[in-house]
Amino acid sequence: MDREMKNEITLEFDAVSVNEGFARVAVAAFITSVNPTIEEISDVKTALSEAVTNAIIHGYEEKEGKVRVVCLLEGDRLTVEVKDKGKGIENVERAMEPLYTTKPELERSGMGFAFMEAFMDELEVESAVGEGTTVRMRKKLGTESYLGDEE
Amino acid sequence: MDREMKNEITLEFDAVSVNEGFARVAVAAFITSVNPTIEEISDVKTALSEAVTNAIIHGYEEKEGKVRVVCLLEGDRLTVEVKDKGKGIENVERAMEPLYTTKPELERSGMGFAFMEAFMDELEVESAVGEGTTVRMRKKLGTESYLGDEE
Amino acid sequence: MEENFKVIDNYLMVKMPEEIDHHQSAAISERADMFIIHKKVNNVVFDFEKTVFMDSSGIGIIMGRYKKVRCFGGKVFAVHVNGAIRRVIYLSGLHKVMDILE
Amino acid sequence: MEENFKVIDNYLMVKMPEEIDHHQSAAISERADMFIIHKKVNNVVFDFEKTVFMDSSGIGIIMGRYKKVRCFGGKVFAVHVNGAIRRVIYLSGLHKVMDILE
Ligand SMILES: Nc1ncnc2c1ncn2[C@@H]1O[C@H](COP(=O)(O)OP(=O)(O)O)[C@@H](O)[C@H]1O
Ligand SMILES: Nc1ncnc2c1ncn2[C@@H]1O[C@H](COP(=O)(O)OP(=O)(O)O)[C@@H](O)[C@H]1O
Repeated sequence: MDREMKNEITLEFDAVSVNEGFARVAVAAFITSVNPTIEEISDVKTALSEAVTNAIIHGYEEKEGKVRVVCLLEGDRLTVEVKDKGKGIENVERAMEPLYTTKPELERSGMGFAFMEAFMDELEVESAVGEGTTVRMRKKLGTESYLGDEE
Repeated sequence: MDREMKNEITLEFDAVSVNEGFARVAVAAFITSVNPTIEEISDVKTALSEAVTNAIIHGYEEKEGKVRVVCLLEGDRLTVEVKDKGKGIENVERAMEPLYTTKPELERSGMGFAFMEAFMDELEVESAVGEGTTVRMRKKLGTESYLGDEE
Repeated sequence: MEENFKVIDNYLMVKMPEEIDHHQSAAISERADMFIIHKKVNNVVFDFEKTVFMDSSGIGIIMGRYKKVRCFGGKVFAVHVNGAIRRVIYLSGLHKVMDILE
Repeated sequence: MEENFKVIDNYLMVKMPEEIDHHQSAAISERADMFIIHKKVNNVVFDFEKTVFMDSSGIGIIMGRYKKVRCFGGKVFAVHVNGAIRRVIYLSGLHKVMDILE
Protein backbone atom coordinates (compact mmCIF):
# COMPACT_ATOMS: atom_id res chain seq x y z
CA MET A 1 0.00 0.00 0.00
CA ASP A 2 1.10 3.55 -0.74
CA ARG A 3 2.87 4.91 2.35
CA GLU A 4 0.71 8.00 2.52
CA MET A 5 -2.49 6.31 1.48
CA LYS A 6 -5.54 7.27 3.52
CA ASN A 7 -8.14 4.77 4.55
CA GLU A 8 -11.08 5.30 6.90
CA ILE A 9 -13.61 2.97 8.44
CA THR A 10 -16.49 3.61 10.80
CA LEU A 11 -18.11 1.05 13.07
CA GLU A 12 -21.37 1.79 14.77
CA PHE A 13 -22.86 -0.75 17.12
CA ASP A 14 -25.31 -1.31 19.95
CA ALA A 15 -23.85 -0.58 23.40
CA VAL A 16 -23.81 -4.19 24.61
CA SER A 17 -20.81 -5.97 26.02
CA VAL A 18 -20.82 -8.76 23.42
CA ASN A 19 -19.76 -6.12 20.86
CA GLU A 20 -16.53 -5.29 22.73
CA GLY A 21 -14.86 -8.34 21.20
CA PHE A 22 -16.33 -7.58 17.77
CA ALA A 23 -14.89 -4.05 17.84
CA ARG A 24 -11.41 -5.33 18.77
CA VAL A 25 -11.34 -7.90 15.96
CA ALA A 26 -12.64 -5.39 13.41
CA VAL A 27 -10.07 -2.73 14.27
CA ALA A 28 -7.25 -5.29 14.37
CA ALA A 29 -8.29 -6.50 10.89
CA PHE A 30 -8.36 -2.91 9.63
CA ILE A 31 -4.81 -2.09 10.74
CA THR A 32 -3.16 -5.28 9.38
CA SER A 33 -2.71 -3.58 5.99
CA VAL A 34 0.19 -1.53 7.42
CA ASN A 35 1.92 -4.57 8.98
CA PRO A 36 1.85 -3.60 12.66
CA THR A 37 3.89 -5.65 15.13
CA ILE A 38 2.06 -8.13 17.36
CA GLU A 39 2.71 -5.82 20.31
CA GLU A 40 1.21 -2.85 18.47
CA ILE A 41 -1.91 -4.84 17.59
CA SER A 42 -2.24 -5.83 21.23
CA ASP A 43 -1.75 -2.19 22.36
CA VAL A 44 -4.45 -0.89 20.01
CA LYS A 45 -6.87 -3.66 21.02
CA THR A 46 -6.39 -2.92 24.72
CA ALA A 47 -6.82 0.85 24.37
CA LEU A 48 -9.89 0.38 22.17
CA SER A 49 -11.37 -2.12 24.58
CA GLU A 50 -11.03 0.39 27.45
CA ALA A 51 -12.71 3.17 25.50
CA VAL A 52 -15.56 0.99 24.19
CA THR A 53 -16.18 -0.54 27.63
CA ASN A 54 -16.30 2.94 29.16
CA ALA A 55 -18.89 4.06 26.60
CA ILE A 56 -21.06 1.05 27.46
CA ILE A 57 -20.81 1.03 31.26
CA HIS A 58 -20.18 4.69 32.13
CA GLY A 59 -21.60 6.55 29.10
CA TYR A 60 -24.82 4.57 28.70
CA GLU A 61 -24.73 2.85 32.12
CA GLU A 62 -25.60 -0.41 30.36
CA LYS A 63 -28.82 1.04 28.92
CA GLU A 64 -29.57 1.35 25.20
CA GLY A 65 -27.32 3.44 22.99
CA LYS A 66 -24.96 3.42 20.02
CA VAL A 67 -21.17 3.47 20.15
CA ARG A 68 -19.32 4.86 17.15
CA VAL A 69 -15.70 4.01 16.37
CA VAL A 70 -13.92 5.85 13.57
CA CYS A 71 -10.48 4.60 12.49
CA LEU A 72 -8.29 6.53 10.12
CA LEU A 73 -4.99 5.37 8.68
CA GLU A 74 -2.80 8.00 7.07
CA GLY A 75 0.16 5.97 5.93
CA ASP A 76 1.19 4.20 9.14
CA ARG A 77 -0.38 6.78 11.47
CA LEU A 78 -3.53 5.51 13.13
CA THR A 79 -6.25 7.67 14.69
CA VAL A 80 -9.04 5.94 16.62
CA GLU A 81 -12.05 7.89 17.83
CA VAL A 82 -14.61 6.32 20.19
CA LYS A 83 -17.80 8.30 20.63
CA ASP A 84 -20.92 7.88 22.77
CA LYS A 85 -23.97 10.06 23.29
CA GLY A 86 -24.27 9.04 26.92
CA LYS A 87 -24.16 10.92 30.23
CA GLY A 88 -20.79 12.64 29.72
CA ILE A 89 -18.03 13.39 32.23
CA GLU A 90 -18.21 16.31 34.66
CA ASN A 91 -14.52 16.60 35.42
CA VAL A 92 -12.37 15.07 32.69
CA GLU A 93 -9.08 15.78 34.44
CA ARG A 94 -10.12 13.95 37.59
CA ALA A 95 -11.64 11.09 35.55
CA MET A 96 -8.29 10.56 33.86
CA GLU A 97 -6.40 10.12 37.15
CA PRO A 98 -5.23 6.53 37.60
CA LEU A 99 -7.38 4.54 40.08
CA TYR A 100 -10.24 7.07 39.93
CA THR A 101 -13.52 5.28 39.24
CA THR A 102 -17.20 6.03 39.83
CA LYS A 103 -18.15 2.36 39.54
CA PRO A 104 -16.18 0.49 42.22
CA GLU A 105 -19.28 -1.69 42.74
CA LEU A 106 -18.69 -3.08 39.23
CA GLU A 107 -15.06 -3.78 40.17
CA ARG A 108 -13.79 -1.13 37.80
CA SER A 109 -10.15 -0.47 38.61
CA GLY A 110 -9.96 3.15 37.45
CA MET A 111 -7.12 2.16 35.10
CA GLY A 112 -8.99 2.60 31.79
CA PHE A 113 -7.66 6.03 30.81
CA ALA A 114 -4.21 5.13 32.18
CA PHE A 115 -4.13 2.14 29.84
CA MET A 116 -5.23 4.24 26.86
CA GLU A 117 -2.40 6.67 27.60
CA ALA A 118 0.15 3.91 28.08
CA PHE A 119 -0.72 1.91 24.99
CA MET A 120 -1.22 4.74 22.51
CA ASP A 121 1.01 7.71 21.61
CA GLU A 122 -1.62 10.39 22.19
CA LEU A 123 -4.95 10.64 24.01
CA GLU A 124 -7.57 13.40 23.91
CA VAL A 125 -10.90 13.34 25.74
CA GLU A 126 -13.80 15.65 24.98
CA SER A 127 -16.95 15.41 27.04
CA ALA A 128 -20.07 17.37 27.92
CA VAL A 129 -22.51 16.34 30.65
CA GLY A 130 -25.74 15.07 29.13
CA GLU A 131 -24.29 15.05 25.62
CA GLY A 132 -21.64 12.40 25.58
CA THR A 133 -17.96 11.65 25.32
CA THR A 134 -15.41 11.40 22.53
CA VAL A 135 -12.05 9.74 23.09
CA ARG A 136 -9.43 10.28 20.40
CA MET A 137 -6.22 8.24 20.34
CA ARG A 138 -3.28 8.26 17.98
CA LYS A 139 -0.45 5.80 17.38
CA LYS A 140 2.26 5.33 14.80
CA LEU A 141 2.30 1.72 13.66
CA GLY A 142 4.83 -0.63 12.13
CA THR A 143 7.70 1.27 13.73
CA GLU A 144 9.93 -1.77 13.41
CA SER A 145 9.94 -1.51 9.63
CA TYR A 146 12.19 1.58 9.69
CA LEU A 147 15.38 -0.47 9.47
CA GLY A 148 14.58 -2.03 6.13
CA ASP A 149 13.05 1.14 4.66
CA GLU A 150 14.51 3.52 2.15
CA GLU A 151 12.76 6.79 2.79
CA MET B 1 -27.24 -14.77 24.59
CA ASP B 2 -31.01 -14.42 24.70
CA ARG B 3 -32.47 -16.23 21.68
CA GLU B 4 -34.49 -13.25 20.55
CA MET B 5 -31.91 -10.65 21.43
CA LYS B 6 -31.37 -7.98 18.78
CA ASN B 7 -27.95 -6.64 17.94
CA GLU B 8 -27.01 -4.31 15.11
CA ILE B 9 -23.69 -3.10 13.75
CA THR B 10 -22.86 -0.77 10.89
CA LEU B 11 -19.57 -0.65 9.03
CA GLU B 12 -18.80 2.21 6.70
CA PHE B 13 -15.55 2.22 4.78
CA ASP B 14 -13.69 3.64 1.80
CA ALA B 15 -14.36 1.76 -1.44
CA VAL B 16 -10.86 0.28 -1.78
CA SER B 17 -10.12 -3.39 -2.28
CA VAL B 18 -7.95 -3.71 0.85
CA ASN B 19 -11.16 -3.24 2.87
CA GLU B 20 -12.81 -6.35 1.40
CA GLY B 21 -10.87 -8.55 3.81
CA PHE B 22 -11.54 -6.18 6.71
CA ALA B 23 -15.31 -6.35 6.08
CA ARG B 24 -15.26 -10.16 6.02
CA VAL B 25 -13.37 -10.44 9.30
CA ALA B 26 -15.59 -7.85 11.00
CA VAL B 27 -18.85 -9.53 9.98
CA ALA B 28 -17.50 -12.98 10.89
CA ALA B 29 -16.57 -11.63 14.35
CA PHE B 30 -20.03 -10.11 14.75
CA ILE B 31 -21.90 -13.34 14.06
CA THR B 32 -19.78 -15.59 16.33
CA SER B 33 -22.02 -14.69 19.29
CA VAL B 34 -24.74 -17.00 17.89
CA ASN B 35 -22.35 -19.94 17.35
CA PRO B 36 -22.65 -20.39 13.59
CA THR B 37 -21.13 -23.50 11.98
CA ILE B 38 -17.84 -23.14 10.10
CA GLU B 39 -19.75 -23.63 6.85
CA GLU B 40 -22.21 -20.87 7.72
CA ILE B 41 -19.37 -18.45 8.52
CA SER B 42 -17.80 -19.30 5.18
CA ASP B 43 -21.14 -18.80 3.38
CA VAL B 44 -21.69 -15.37 4.92
CA LYS B 45 -18.11 -14.29 4.18
CA THR B 46 -18.40 -15.33 0.53
CA ALA B 47 -21.77 -13.61 -0.03
CA LEU B 48 -20.53 -10.46 1.72
CA SER B 49 -17.32 -10.46 -0.29
CA GLU B 50 -19.31 -10.60 -3.55
CA ALA B 51 -21.56 -7.69 -2.56
CA VAL B 52 -18.71 -5.50 -1.26
CA THR B 53 -16.54 -6.21 -4.32
CA ASN B 54 -19.47 -5.30 -6.59
CA ALA B 55 -19.94 -1.98 -4.78
CA ILE B 56 -16.25 -1.18 -5.27
CA ILE B 57 -15.72 -2.26 -8.89
CA HIS B 58 -19.19 -1.83 -10.44
CA GLY B 59 -20.84 0.75 -8.18
CA TYR B 60 -17.92 3.15 -7.85
CA GLU B 61 -15.84 1.74 -10.74
CA GLU B 62 -12.80 1.87 -8.44
CA LYS B 63 -13.16 5.61 -7.88
CA GLU B 64 -13.76 7.23 -4.49
CA GLY B 65 -16.84 6.35 -2.50
CA LYS B 66 -18.15 4.84 0.73
CA VAL B 67 -19.57 1.36 1.19
CA ARG B 68 -21.99 0.79 4.05
CA VAL B 69 -22.65 -2.63 5.55
CA VAL B 70 -25.42 -3.03 8.11
CA CYS B 71 -25.69 -6.36 9.96
CA LEU B 72 -28.64 -7.20 12.16
CA LEU B 73 -29.00 -10.27 14.33
CA GLU B 74 -32.48 -11.05 15.63
CA GLY B 75 -31.87 -14.16 17.65
CA ASP B 76 -30.11 -16.42 15.13
CA ARG B 77 -31.55 -14.68 12.05
CA LEU B 78 -28.98 -12.56 10.24
CA THR B 79 -29.72 -9.71 7.82
CA VAL B 80 -26.82 -8.16 5.92
CA GLU B 81 -27.31 -5.04 3.86
CA VAL B 82 -24.57 -3.73 1.54
CA LYS B 83 -25.15 -0.25 0.15
CA ASP B 84 -23.30 1.98 -2.28
CA LYS B 85 -24.10 5.38 -3.76
CA GLY B 86 -22.48 4.51 -7.08
CA LYS B 87 -23.73 4.28 -10.65
CA GLY B 88 -26.61 1.88 -10.02
CA ILE B 89 -27.92 -0.98 -12.16
CA GLU B 90 -30.16 -0.40 -15.19
CA ASN B 91 -31.68 -3.85 -15.39
CA VAL B 92 -31.47 -5.72 -12.09
CA GLU B 93 -33.07 -8.90 -13.42
CA ARG B 94 -30.53 -9.24 -16.20
CA ALA B 95 -27.65 -8.35 -13.85
CA MET B 96 -28.68 -11.21 -11.58
CA GLU B 97 -28.45 -13.82 -14.33
CA PRO B 98 -25.51 -16.17 -13.81
CA LEU B 99 -22.53 -15.42 -16.08
CA TYR B 100 -23.82 -11.92 -16.94
CA THR B 101 -21.08 -9.35 -16.37
CA THR B 102 -20.34 -5.86 -17.67
CA LYS B 103 -16.66 -6.13 -16.73
CA PRO B 104 -15.26 -9.17 -18.58
CA GLU B 105 -12.04 -7.17 -19.07
CA LEU B 106 -11.52 -7.37 -15.28
CA GLU B 107 -12.07 -11.14 -15.49
CA ARG B 108 -15.33 -10.90 -13.60
CA SER B 109 -17.14 -14.20 -13.96
CA GLY B 110 -20.71 -12.94 -13.62
CA MET B 111 -21.21 -15.32 -10.70
CA GLY B 112 -21.42 -12.73 -7.92
CA PHE B 113 -25.21 -12.59 -7.53
CA ALA B 114 -25.44 -16.36 -8.12
CA PHE B 115 -23.08 -16.90 -5.17
CA MET B 116 -25.07 -14.51 -2.95
CA GLU B 117 -28.21 -16.49 -3.77
CA ALA B 118 -26.56 -19.85 -3.22
CA PHE B 119 -24.86 -19.00 0.08
CA MET B 120 -27.67 -17.06 1.76
CA ASP B 121 -31.35 -17.93 2.30
CA GLU B 122 -32.74 -14.76 0.72
CA LEU B 123 -31.48 -12.03 -1.60
CA GLU B 124 -33.07 -8.70 -2.54
CA VAL B 125 -31.51 -6.07 -4.80
CA GLU B 126 -32.69 -2.47 -5.06
CA SER B 127 -30.98 -0.14 -7.47
CA ALA B 128 -31.50 3.16 -9.25
CA VAL B 129 -29.25 4.46 -12.02
CA GLY B 130 -27.12 7.35 -10.77
CA GLU B 131 -28.19 6.79 -7.16
CA GLY B 132 -26.72 3.49 -6.11
CA THR B 133 -27.45 -0.07 -5.14
CA THR B 134 -28.58 -1.86 -1.99
CA VAL B 135 -28.21 -5.61 -1.63
CA ARG B 136 -30.09 -7.23 1.25
CA MET B 137 -29.39 -10.83 2.26
CA ARG B 138 -30.84 -13.00 4.99
CA LYS B 139 -29.72 -16.25 6.57
CA LYS B 140 -30.67 -18.31 9.59
CA LEU B 141 -27.54 -19.28 11.50
CA GLY B 142 -26.56 -22.07 13.87
CA THR B 143 -29.12 -24.41 12.31
CA GLU B 144 -27.22 -27.40 13.62
CA SER B 145 -28.05 -26.51 17.21
CA TYR B 146 -31.71 -27.54 16.73
CA LEU B 147 -31.08 -31.06 17.94
CA GLY B 148 -29.88 -30.05 21.38
CA ASP B 149 -32.41 -27.23 21.80
CA GLU B 150 -35.55 -27.12 23.89
CA GLU B 151 -37.74 -24.50 22.25
CA MET C 1 -17.69 -22.35 32.70
CA GLU C 2 -17.80 -24.80 35.67
CA GLU C 3 -14.82 -26.79 34.37
CA ASN C 4 -12.65 -23.68 34.67
CA PHE C 5 -12.85 -23.70 38.48
CA LYS C 6 -11.19 -26.35 40.60
CA VAL C 7 -10.45 -26.56 44.32
CA ILE C 8 -7.20 -28.24 45.43
CA ASP C 9 -6.78 -28.19 49.19
CA ASN C 10 -6.93 -24.60 50.19
CA TYR C 11 -6.46 -23.24 46.66
CA LEU C 12 -9.00 -22.20 44.04
CA MET C 13 -7.58 -22.67 40.56
CA VAL C 14 -9.22 -20.40 37.98
CA LYS C 15 -8.53 -21.08 34.28
CA MET C 16 -8.90 -17.65 32.69
CA PRO C 17 -10.60 -17.41 29.25
CA GLU C 18 -8.91 -16.59 25.94
CA GLU C 19 -10.09 -12.99 26.10
CA ILE C 20 -10.68 -11.23 29.40
CA ASP C 21 -12.83 -8.15 29.01
CA HIS C 22 -15.86 -6.57 30.65
CA HIS C 23 -18.18 -8.95 28.77
CA GLN C 24 -17.19 -11.95 30.89
CA SER C 25 -15.59 -10.42 33.97
CA ALA C 26 -18.66 -10.26 36.25
CA ALA C 27 -19.43 -13.94 35.65
CA ILE C 28 -15.87 -14.98 36.52
CA SER C 29 -15.83 -12.89 39.72
CA GLU C 30 -19.20 -14.19 40.89
CA ARG C 31 -18.27 -17.80 40.26
CA ALA C 32 -14.93 -17.41 42.05
CA ASP C 33 -16.63 -15.79 45.06
CA MET C 34 -19.04 -18.69 45.33
CA PHE C 35 -16.06 -20.99 45.85
CA ILE C 36 -14.26 -18.58 48.18
CA ILE C 37 -17.32 -18.25 50.40
CA HIS C 38 -18.86 -21.73 50.27
CA LYS C 39 -15.79 -23.91 49.94
CA LYS C 40 -13.79 -21.71 52.29
CA VAL C 41 -10.67 -21.58 50.09
CA ASN C 42 -8.05 -19.08 51.20
CA ASN C 43 -5.94 -18.71 48.08
CA VAL C 44 -6.72 -18.07 44.44
CA VAL C 45 -4.49 -19.08 41.51
CA PHE C 46 -5.27 -17.41 38.19
CA ASP C 47 -4.06 -19.48 35.23
CA PHE C 48 -3.47 -17.43 32.06
CA GLU C 49 -2.36 -20.32 29.86
CA LYS C 50 -5.17 -19.85 27.31
CA THR C 51 -5.31 -16.05 27.63
CA VAL C 52 -4.24 -13.89 24.70
CA PHE C 53 -6.02 -10.66 25.64
CA MET C 54 -6.76 -8.85 28.90
CA ASP C 55 -7.87 -5.29 29.48
CA SER C 56 -8.36 -3.48 32.80
CA SER C 57 -11.46 -5.56 33.53
CA GLY C 58 -8.99 -8.33 34.41
CA ILE C 59 -7.40 -6.06 37.00
CA GLY C 60 -10.83 -5.72 38.59
CA ILE C 61 -11.29 -9.48 38.79
CA ILE C 62 -7.91 -10.04 40.46
CA MET C 63 -8.07 -7.02 42.83
CA GLY C 64 -11.61 -7.97 43.87
CA ARG C 65 -10.59 -11.55 44.78
CA TYR C 66 -7.44 -10.29 46.49
CA LYS C 67 -9.51 -8.02 48.75
CA LYS C 68 -11.76 -10.97 49.65
CA VAL C 69 -9.08 -13.51 50.59
CA ARG C 70 -6.53 -11.28 52.28
CA CYS C 71 -8.85 -10.82 55.29
CA PHE C 72 -8.28 -14.48 56.16
CA GLY C 73 -4.59 -14.24 55.36
CA GLY C 74 -5.08 -15.68 51.87
CA LYS C 75 -2.99 -14.94 48.81
CA VAL C 76 -3.42 -14.46 45.09
CA PHE C 77 -1.18 -16.06 42.45
CA ALA C 78 -0.76 -15.92 38.69
CA VAL C 79 0.63 -18.70 36.49
CA HIS C 80 1.45 -18.92 32.77
CA VAL C 81 1.73 -15.16 32.42
CA ASN C 82 2.77 -14.32 28.85
CA GLY C 83 3.92 -11.04 27.24
CA ALA C 84 0.72 -9.05 26.77
CA ILE C 85 -0.78 -10.13 30.11
CA ARG C 86 2.48 -9.40 31.92
CA ARG C 87 2.51 -5.81 30.64
CA VAL C 88 -1.04 -5.21 31.87
CA ILE C 89 -0.22 -6.70 35.29
CA TYR C 90 2.96 -4.65 35.77
CA LEU C 91 1.47 -1.44 34.38
CA SER C 92 -1.38 -1.64 36.88
CA GLY C 93 0.89 -2.51 39.81
CA LEU C 94 -0.90 -5.81 40.41
CA HIS C 95 2.45 -7.60 40.77
CA LYS C 96 2.75 -5.88 44.15
CA VAL C 97 -0.18 -7.78 45.62
CA MET C 98 0.11 -10.99 43.63
CA ASP C 99 2.77 -13.69 43.35
CA ILE C 100 3.66 -14.35 39.72
CA LEU C 101 4.97 -17.91 39.34
CA GLU C 102 7.09 -18.50 36.26
CA MET D 1 4.81 -13.14 -4.59
CA GLU D 2 7.54 -14.55 -6.92
CA GLU D 3 8.09 -17.65 -4.75
CA ASN D 4 4.48 -18.70 -5.39
CA PHE D 5 5.15 -19.36 -9.09
CA LYS D 6 7.29 -22.24 -10.30
CA VAL D 7 7.77 -23.82 -13.71
CA ILE D 8 8.27 -27.61 -13.89
CA ASP D 9 8.67 -28.85 -17.47
CA ASN D 10 5.58 -27.74 -19.25
CA TYR D 11 3.61 -26.92 -16.09
CA LEU D 12 3.20 -23.66 -14.20
CA MET D 13 2.57 -24.31 -10.50
CA VAL D 14 0.69 -21.48 -8.77
CA LYS D 15 0.51 -21.51 -4.96
CA MET D 16 -2.75 -19.69 -4.24
CA PRO D 17 -2.86 -17.28 -1.25
CA GLU D 18 -4.76 -17.79 2.01
CA GLU D 19 -7.59 -15.56 0.89
CA ILE D 20 -8.49 -15.19 -2.77
CA ASP D 21 -10.59 -12.11 -3.44
CA HIS D 22 -10.66 -9.18 -5.83
CA HIS D 23 -7.91 -7.41 -3.85
CA GLN D 24 -5.20 -9.79 -5.07
CA SER D 25 -6.72 -11.44 -8.13
CA ALA D 26 -5.39 -9.09 -10.83
CA ALA D 27 -1.82 -9.46 -9.55
CA ILE D 28 -2.04 -13.27 -9.61
CA SER D 29 -3.49 -13.32 -13.13
CA GLU D 30 -0.87 -10.93 -14.51
CA ARG D 31 2.01 -12.85 -12.97
CA ALA D 32 0.68 -16.18 -14.24
CA ASP D 33 0.27 -14.77 -17.77
CA MET D 34 3.87 -13.56 -17.75
CA PHE D 35 4.96 -17.19 -17.29
CA ILE D 36 2.44 -18.56 -19.78
CA ILE D 37 3.60 -16.15 -22.48
CA HIS D 38 7.34 -15.85 -21.83
CA LYS D 39 8.17 -19.33 -20.54
CA LYS D 40 5.77 -20.97 -23.00
CA VAL D 41 4.16 -23.29 -20.41
CA ASN D 42 1.09 -25.13 -21.62
CA ASN D 43 -0.54 -26.22 -18.39
CA VAL D 44 -1.38 -24.46 -15.14
CA VAL D 45 -1.71 -26.18 -11.74
CA PHE D 46 -3.46 -24.17 -9.02
CA ASP D 47 -2.46 -25.30 -5.53
CA PHE D 48 -5.03 -24.46 -2.84
CA GLU D 49 -3.12 -25.94 0.10
CA LYS D 50 -2.93 -22.61 1.99
CA THR D 51 -6.31 -21.30 0.83
CA VAL D 52 -9.13 -20.91 3.34
CA PHE D 53 -11.29 -18.42 1.44
CA MET D 54 -12.19 -17.89 -2.22
CA ASP D 55 -14.97 -15.82 -3.74
CA SER D 56 -15.93 -15.52 -7.43
CA SER D 57 -12.75 -13.52 -8.14
CA GLY D 58 -11.00 -16.90 -7.98
CA ILE D 59 -13.28 -18.21 -10.73
CA GLY D 60 -12.09 -15.31 -12.87
CA ILE D 61 -8.41 -16.17 -12.31
CA ILE D 62 -8.91 -19.82 -13.25
CA MET D 63 -11.25 -19.23 -16.24
CA GLY D 64 -8.92 -16.53 -17.57
CA ARG D 65 -5.88 -18.84 -17.52
CA TYR D 66 -7.94 -21.70 -18.95
CA LYS D 67 -8.91 -19.56 -21.93
CA LYS D 68 -5.25 -18.67 -22.51
CA VAL D 69 -3.75 -22.19 -22.42
CA ARG D 70 -6.46 -24.19 -24.13
CA CYS D 71 -5.60 -22.56 -27.51
CA PHE D 72 -2.30 -24.50 -27.45
CA GLY D 73 -4.02 -27.64 -26.18
CA GLY D 74 -3.04 -26.88 -22.57
CA LYS D 75 -4.97 -27.84 -19.43
CA VAL D 76 -5.80 -26.44 -16.03
CA PHE D 77 -5.56 -28.45 -12.78
CA ALA D 78 -6.41 -27.92 -9.13
CA VAL D 79 -4.69 -29.64 -6.18
CA HIS D 80 -5.35 -29.59 -2.42
CA VAL D 81 -8.97 -28.55 -2.89
CA ASN D 82 -10.67 -28.41 0.53
CA GLY D 83 -14.33 -28.03 1.53
CA ALA D 84 -15.06 -24.33 1.04
CA ILE D 85 -13.00 -24.06 -2.16
CA ARG D 86 -14.60 -27.22 -3.57
CA ARG D 87 -18.09 -25.77 -3.11
CA VAL D 88 -17.16 -22.60 -4.99
CA ILE D 89 -15.58 -24.62 -7.82
CA TYR D 90 -18.54 -26.96 -8.25
CA LEU D 91 -21.16 -24.21 -7.87
CA SER D 92 -19.56 -22.23 -10.67
CA GLY D 93 -19.15 -25.25 -12.94
CA LEU D 94 -15.36 -24.85 -13.05
CA HIS D 95 -14.90 -28.59 -12.48
CA LYS D 96 -16.09 -29.09 -16.08
CA VAL D 97 -13.03 -27.34 -17.53
CA MET D 98 -10.48 -28.22 -14.84
CA ASP D 99 -9.05 -31.50 -13.55
CA ILE D 100 -9.30 -31.71 -9.76
CA LEU D 101 -6.55 -33.99 -8.41
CA GLU D 102 -7.24 -35.44 -4.97
N1 LIG E 1 -17.53 7.34 28.10
C1 LIG E 1 -17.69 7.77 29.37
N2 LIG E 1 -18.86 8.35 29.75
C2 LIG E 1 -19.04 8.79 31.02
N3 LIG E 1 -18.11 8.67 31.98
C3 LIG E 1 -16.92 8.12 31.67
C4 LIG E 1 -16.65 7.64 30.37
N4 LIG E 1 -15.39 7.13 30.35
C5 LIG E 1 -14.91 7.29 31.59
N5 LIG E 1 -15.80 7.90 32.40
C6 LIG E 1 -15.61 8.25 33.82
O1 LIG E 1 -14.22 8.26 34.12
C7 LIG E 1 -13.92 7.36 35.16
C8 LIG E 1 -12.55 6.77 34.99
O2 LIG E 1 -12.52 5.98 33.83
P1 LIG E 1 -11.41 4.84 33.66
O3 LIG E 1 -10.06 5.42 33.90
O4 LIG E 1 -11.62 4.18 32.35
O5 LIG E 1 -11.70 3.81 34.84
P2 LIG E 1 -12.88 2.76 35.05
O6 LIG E 1 -13.55 2.45 33.75
O7 LIG E 1 -12.19 1.57 35.61
O8 LIG E 1 -13.84 3.39 36.02
C9 LIG E 1 -15.04 6.35 35.15
O9 LIG E 1 -15.20 5.70 36.40
C10 LIG E 1 -16.24 7.24 34.77
O10 LIG E 1 -16.73 7.94 35.89
N1 LIG F 1 -23.22 -2.48 -6.73
C1 LIG F 1 -23.37 -2.49 -8.08
N2 LIG F 1 -23.41 -1.33 -8.77
C2 LIG F 1 -23.55 -1.29 -10.10
N3 LIG F 1 -23.64 -2.41 -10.87
C3 LIG F 1 -23.61 -3.61 -10.25
C4 LIG F 1 -23.46 -3.71 -8.85
N4 LIG F 1 -23.47 -5.03 -8.53
C5 LIG F 1 -23.61 -5.70 -9.68
N5 LIG F 1 -23.69 -4.86 -10.73
C6 LIG F 1 -23.88 -5.25 -12.17
O1 LIG F 1 -24.35 -6.58 -12.22
C7 LIG F 1 -23.48 -7.39 -13.00
C8 LIG F 1 -23.47 -8.81 -12.46
O2 LIG F 1 -22.94 -8.84 -11.15
P1 LIG F 1 -22.32 -10.18 -10.58
O3 LIG F 1 -23.31 -11.29 -10.74
O4 LIG F 1 -21.84 -9.91 -9.21
O5 LIG F 1 -21.09 -10.52 -11.53
P2 LIG F 1 -19.66 -9.82 -11.69
O6 LIG F 1 -19.33 -9.02 -10.47
O7 LIG F 1 -18.74 -10.98 -11.84
O8 LIG F 1 -19.75 -8.95 -12.92
C9 LIG F 1 -22.14 -6.68 -12.92
O9 LIG F 1 -21.29 -7.02 -13.99
C10 LIG F 1 -22.58 -5.21 -12.94
O10 LIG F 1 -22.88 -4.78 -14.25
